[in-house]
Amino acid sequence: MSQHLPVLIVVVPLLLAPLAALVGNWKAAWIVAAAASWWAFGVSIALVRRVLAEGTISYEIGGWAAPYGIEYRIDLVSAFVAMIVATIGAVAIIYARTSVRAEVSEDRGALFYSAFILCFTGLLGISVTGDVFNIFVFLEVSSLSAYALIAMGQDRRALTAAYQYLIMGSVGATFIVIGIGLMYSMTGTLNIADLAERLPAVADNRTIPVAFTFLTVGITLKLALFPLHLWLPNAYTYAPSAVTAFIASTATKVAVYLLLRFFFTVFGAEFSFEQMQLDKVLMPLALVAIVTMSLVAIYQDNVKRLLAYSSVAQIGYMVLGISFASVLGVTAGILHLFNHALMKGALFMAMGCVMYRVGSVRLERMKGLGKKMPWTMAAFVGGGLSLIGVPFTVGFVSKWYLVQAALERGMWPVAAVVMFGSLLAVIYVWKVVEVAYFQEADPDDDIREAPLGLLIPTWALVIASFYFGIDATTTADIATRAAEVLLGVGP
Amino acid sequence: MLSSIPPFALFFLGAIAVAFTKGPVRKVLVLAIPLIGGLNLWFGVEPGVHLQIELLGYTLTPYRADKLSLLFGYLFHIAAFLGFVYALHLGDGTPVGSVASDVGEEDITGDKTAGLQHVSAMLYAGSALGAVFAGDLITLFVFWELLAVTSAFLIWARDSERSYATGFRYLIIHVVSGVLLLSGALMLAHSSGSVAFEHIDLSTAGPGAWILLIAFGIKAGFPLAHNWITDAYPESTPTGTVFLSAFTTKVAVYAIARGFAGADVLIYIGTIMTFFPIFYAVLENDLRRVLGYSMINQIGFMIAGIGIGTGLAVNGAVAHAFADVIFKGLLFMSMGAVMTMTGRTKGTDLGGLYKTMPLTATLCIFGASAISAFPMFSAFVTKSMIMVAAIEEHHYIVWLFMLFASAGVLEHAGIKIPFFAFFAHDSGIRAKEPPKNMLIAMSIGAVLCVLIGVFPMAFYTLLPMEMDYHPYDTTHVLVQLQLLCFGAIGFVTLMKSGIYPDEKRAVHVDAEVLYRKLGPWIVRSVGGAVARIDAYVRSSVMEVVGTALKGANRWHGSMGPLARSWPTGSMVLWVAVLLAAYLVFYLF
Amino acid sequence: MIEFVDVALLVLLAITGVTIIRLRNLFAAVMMAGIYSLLSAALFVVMDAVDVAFTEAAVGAGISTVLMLGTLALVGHQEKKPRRPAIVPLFVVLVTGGILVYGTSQMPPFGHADNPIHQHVAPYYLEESEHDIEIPNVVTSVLSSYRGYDTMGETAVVFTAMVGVLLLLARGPLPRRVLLGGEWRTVRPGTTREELRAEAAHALDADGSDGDGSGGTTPGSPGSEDIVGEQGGKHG
Amino acid sequence: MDDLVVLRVGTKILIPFILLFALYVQFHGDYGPGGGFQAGVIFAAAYVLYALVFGIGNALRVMPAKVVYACGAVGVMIFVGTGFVTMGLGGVFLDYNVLAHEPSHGQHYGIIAVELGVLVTVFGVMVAIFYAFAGRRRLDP
Repeated sequence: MSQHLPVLIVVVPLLLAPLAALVGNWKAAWIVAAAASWWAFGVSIALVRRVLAEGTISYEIGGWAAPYGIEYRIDLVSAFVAMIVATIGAVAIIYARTSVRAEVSEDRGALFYSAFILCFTGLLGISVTGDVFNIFVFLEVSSLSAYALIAMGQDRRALTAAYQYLIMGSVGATFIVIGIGLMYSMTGTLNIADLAERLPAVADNRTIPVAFTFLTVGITLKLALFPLHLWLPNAYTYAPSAVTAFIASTATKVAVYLLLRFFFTVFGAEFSFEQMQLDKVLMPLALVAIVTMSLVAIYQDNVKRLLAYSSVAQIGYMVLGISFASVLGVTAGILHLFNHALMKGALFMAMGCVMYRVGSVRLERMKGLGKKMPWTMAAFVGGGLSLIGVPFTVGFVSKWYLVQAALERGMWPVAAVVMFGSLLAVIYVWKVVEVAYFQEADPDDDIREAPLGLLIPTWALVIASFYFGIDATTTADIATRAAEVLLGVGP
Repeated sequence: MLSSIPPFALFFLGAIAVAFTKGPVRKVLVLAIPLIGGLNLWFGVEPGVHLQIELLGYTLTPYRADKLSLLFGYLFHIAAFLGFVYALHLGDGTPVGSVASDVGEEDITGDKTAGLQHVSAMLYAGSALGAVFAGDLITLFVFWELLAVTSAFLIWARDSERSYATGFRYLIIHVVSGVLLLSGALMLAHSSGSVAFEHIDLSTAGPGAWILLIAFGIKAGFPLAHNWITDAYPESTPTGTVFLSAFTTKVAVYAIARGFAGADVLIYIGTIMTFFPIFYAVLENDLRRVLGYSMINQIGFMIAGIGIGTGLAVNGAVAHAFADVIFKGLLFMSMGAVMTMTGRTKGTDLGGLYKTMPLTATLCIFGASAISAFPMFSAFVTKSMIMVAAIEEHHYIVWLFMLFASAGVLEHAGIKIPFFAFFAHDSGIRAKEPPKNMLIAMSIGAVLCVLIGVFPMAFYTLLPMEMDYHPYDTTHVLVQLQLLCFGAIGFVTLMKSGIYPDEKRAVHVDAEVLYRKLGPWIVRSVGGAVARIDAYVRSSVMEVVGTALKGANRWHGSMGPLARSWPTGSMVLWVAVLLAAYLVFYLF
Repeated sequence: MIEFVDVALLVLLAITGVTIIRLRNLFAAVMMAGIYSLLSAALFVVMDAVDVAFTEAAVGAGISTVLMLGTLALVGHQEKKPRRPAIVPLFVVLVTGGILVYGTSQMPPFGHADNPIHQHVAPYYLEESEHDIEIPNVVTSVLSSYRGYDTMGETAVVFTAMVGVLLLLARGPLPRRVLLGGEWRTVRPGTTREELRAEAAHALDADGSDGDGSGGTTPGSPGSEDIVGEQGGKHG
Repeated sequence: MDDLVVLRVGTKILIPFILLFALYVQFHGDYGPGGGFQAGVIFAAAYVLYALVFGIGNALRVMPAKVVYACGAVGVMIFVGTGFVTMGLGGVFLDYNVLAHEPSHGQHYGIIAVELGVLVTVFGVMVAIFYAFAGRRRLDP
């Protein structure tokens, strides 16, 4: 059994997804979905432990040796990303039980949970596979289900948002598959390890830079790097709360993983950053994203939208770390993957609590919520502190590594931009805190604290974001080793 | 026995306990916590590193004690104790005999927000202790920000629109200071590989050290960064201001003393700080704001002392910080008592209170004497160290400026404060003495002022540096007395000769008359220039900020191009454009 | 001769493509799309990719035409005229396309036996599948066995498509609670859709300021006849 | 549509042949072009043709919506389930060799099983999507 773990993390949920659709009743479907999520969560932890102990795991599906068959190849990066997805999924599914019931009509519950598992499975499949075409297949599974999930939002603008995401996501996926196709035409293989071996021989053919371009655009579109983030704010704003919390903490993270996988493992850091000078593209965009998107966030009066723009800025931090192409920088990027998943998950879940009771997450409707929903708003403040990067939160840990990476390269101004971004985060978090705590509530409202079914998962993430901020050794160690694996300098 | 528990922990735990108690239990708690902590610190804590943790590959030292931090530790326990004694009556309703309600402002005494004030003051004192016992810059940063947040609540405790706005301004300035501190710390950590908070050499440590100094400077009220002191202190509750005056700036003085002793630039910054606030102080009508300016002036002495950097000077600086917390606290307490009982703090609204508040008036005069450095009072034995050190190091011009500033202190703090509040023209206010706990707190403060002044040698043993200094030599006493006498005679003469029109609302005129005698050019040229530069800097900074905000709004506001939702077609077109751009970049 | 067929088919494909773009009648465009699929299927046959051709014919020309017609039945069949000719997009497409032509000009020549794709994995499939799997159609061996896992993923994609479409289009009873103008309302049993719709219209008027700059709803979008944010109703 | 006798009769004659062809495509996939996907589409096409000509009401009577949805789900489960069976028999996921004593027989069985899964899913999904569109507004004659 244990030698099958690499594939079981994906195929068990994949078997359960149609089951959830079959059972028809939303309660049963939820149980199936919860089983799938928690199963994957457990397996992902086991995988991380095994990779830490034994190194990269390979699993040849169908018994065909790579590169002839499809290989699951789990190194520390894959395992870590899979763990992030599985953790958030396991928490989000608990949250969904209460939240989705209020926001999505019951007759759709079964299909909704089926789509939820599919999205979850797709993301896991991307992170563990060792085959580029297989990446594309699972990208399709996760994207298609994500579009449908987003369209389930209460606001009818969710449909437009999902449609735009569909168009942009399909363009991105198509670009990725074109890039894969071009690489295949030059090497005749789809296996990542095999590709990495065979690409250098043909690197001076013009086709490879074209493949590189398509992959850059496709992946940065998927991960919503400025200026290709345009689909993201509406999608996050209008999706159901549980979906926003899940997708915001996982989908873009997996796209960042693709960035790492393609540009570090497939093409190799040397080719990507020295020959193609990818850093010259990524770094300015990341910096612009950090500053402008934080500024835009300040001006938003819908808090989910505010957080969505903040996400684009935070993606800037991740990409910035990666663009240094150094162990410290990539460590910062990978750490922020995890850390941002925790804090943004918590923040969006807190907003889901507000949505549940108030029916809106617009600022003017949140007056005095600090008194009426103390636990919810305290969770928001906790997540907000992390977003700002206050010490003893996870946000601080990632910023710390990021600044160190910038200083290591002697880039003072870049470090300054990172700090400036924190200041902007103070402002947009404060905006919400001010309304919730310092403005008088409408006395007629009889708003109560959110139910425990929402509060417990929210607080689980908040507490995690503090725990891993205080005891960062585990995560920082994994991230450092993952970065070393990617850069090929590790043991 | 408790030596491994950091001093701040007791206060933080105490704050939780205070938050969940009421009435007498809470009163006992708020008094017991600083007492227990102080005794523990005095008897139980040896210098040395008591706690270390590893974080992100750096060694953090959240609890490290040496003579410098212990001195500030004692000081903050005393200040917290005095503050809590002073604020003990909060929550009991308006004190008997108060006429505060006459002025029409709701609850000027801050009585309603008693719980909030006690909890945040407890956290605030704990943060200050955490900061002075922090052995590394990251821990320092944490407490630095906690200081900002907890103290902001003391300002908001006034619970008025104005105090809300002020508190927010205050918070922003201090958060900026914190971010600068962290940036500087990161840079230093990067270049030296350690985050330990030790002496930093400004000339060799690179830009990180300068950023750190600016961060400290903002909290210490360096020129151009001083506005928050005079902006925020008069807006807090009577009791809140007492706490505010004790901790924030003194933590900054501590940090500068530890990090930058001997940096020449500090001498000049300190000297400027000693004399420029005087011009504002004499023009100001709100007596608590006068004390705010006076505080900047006193910090100036400390900063200059740190800048001089000899053992004597640094001792003088920290000793003066110690003394300043007590006598400035005493003055703020007396003004707070006046405010609690009358609801007013403007010089022109007050006067003649000595008839009904004789004890408060006497205690205020004790504080005034201390700040003016009368022999046998605390500032005499502390400030003189700095002055002597300046002479010893041949900073004659600096010494002259300080002398001038000392005369200014006498005028605006030593005489103006008690005179306008308790004497001058009779305002007709007949407020009773404040509650007993306030009087007790003030009395303890007054006694401490005198004790330090009378037994300086015992006090000197607490100081961190080795030195051989005796304050009571003939020259020093004589010089000081002459200075004081001439200052006082000038003031009295003006009063008696009727040049001083005490029935007018203009403190402003009084000051001008006074300075016309002392040296008209000082007010007109120097004072005018300082005011003009200040105004210019402020207006141009505001203009830059305004333009930046407008620009930001144009691009990032809800209808700006960066925030608008785009039609799907434009998005796709945009992707094609980027594809072409990347292709060109990669291919050519 | 083969080259002549290639060129003729490609020219026909191009003509059909341009026609589809220029047509404003969507029914006609759908029909042309069907023709486009048939032509490409023919092209695949010429390229000896019979399996692909088969799929293209069945899916592109068959089922997707029916589905597009089904959509048109819901949303009308006349495309709006664009306000001005799309010069900028045309320019962008031409420039990007030009660079791409240049960029891919070094691609391995089509159908050449020395190409990397014929050198590495493919020969293994051709030589070994007969022994490994013992079925003559190598395409099937690759799809179902060597890369069977990808096919499983594709099956999941197809299933996902169904889940997505059903989530969006299927109709069910009214939800327990609906969001009307930013307020949660509990739906009383027996409330009809029409009553709710009237209430929603009223609430929307009151809450007209709820614009985040997203451009509002697209007219004719599938949800436009429903209660705010909730598609539902009696089963059709 | 009662007057479209030619259409109805023609359809009635055509449908069995289409279904037969679909089966041929399914089982001939090992030897010539074709397989589960194409067969599923052809099956669905036959069914959709029936629905278009004889009305969706009749079609629903032949195969209710629920059954169609279930087909979409069951097909995936057949495919994934095959993988689980191979694991249960001691192989890796989707290792058909272990399905029979002779590896090549095992490959045959495995391929037939997964192609069946594909067929069922594709048929179910195509018809389900058609139902969903058609159900929005009546397409009945």
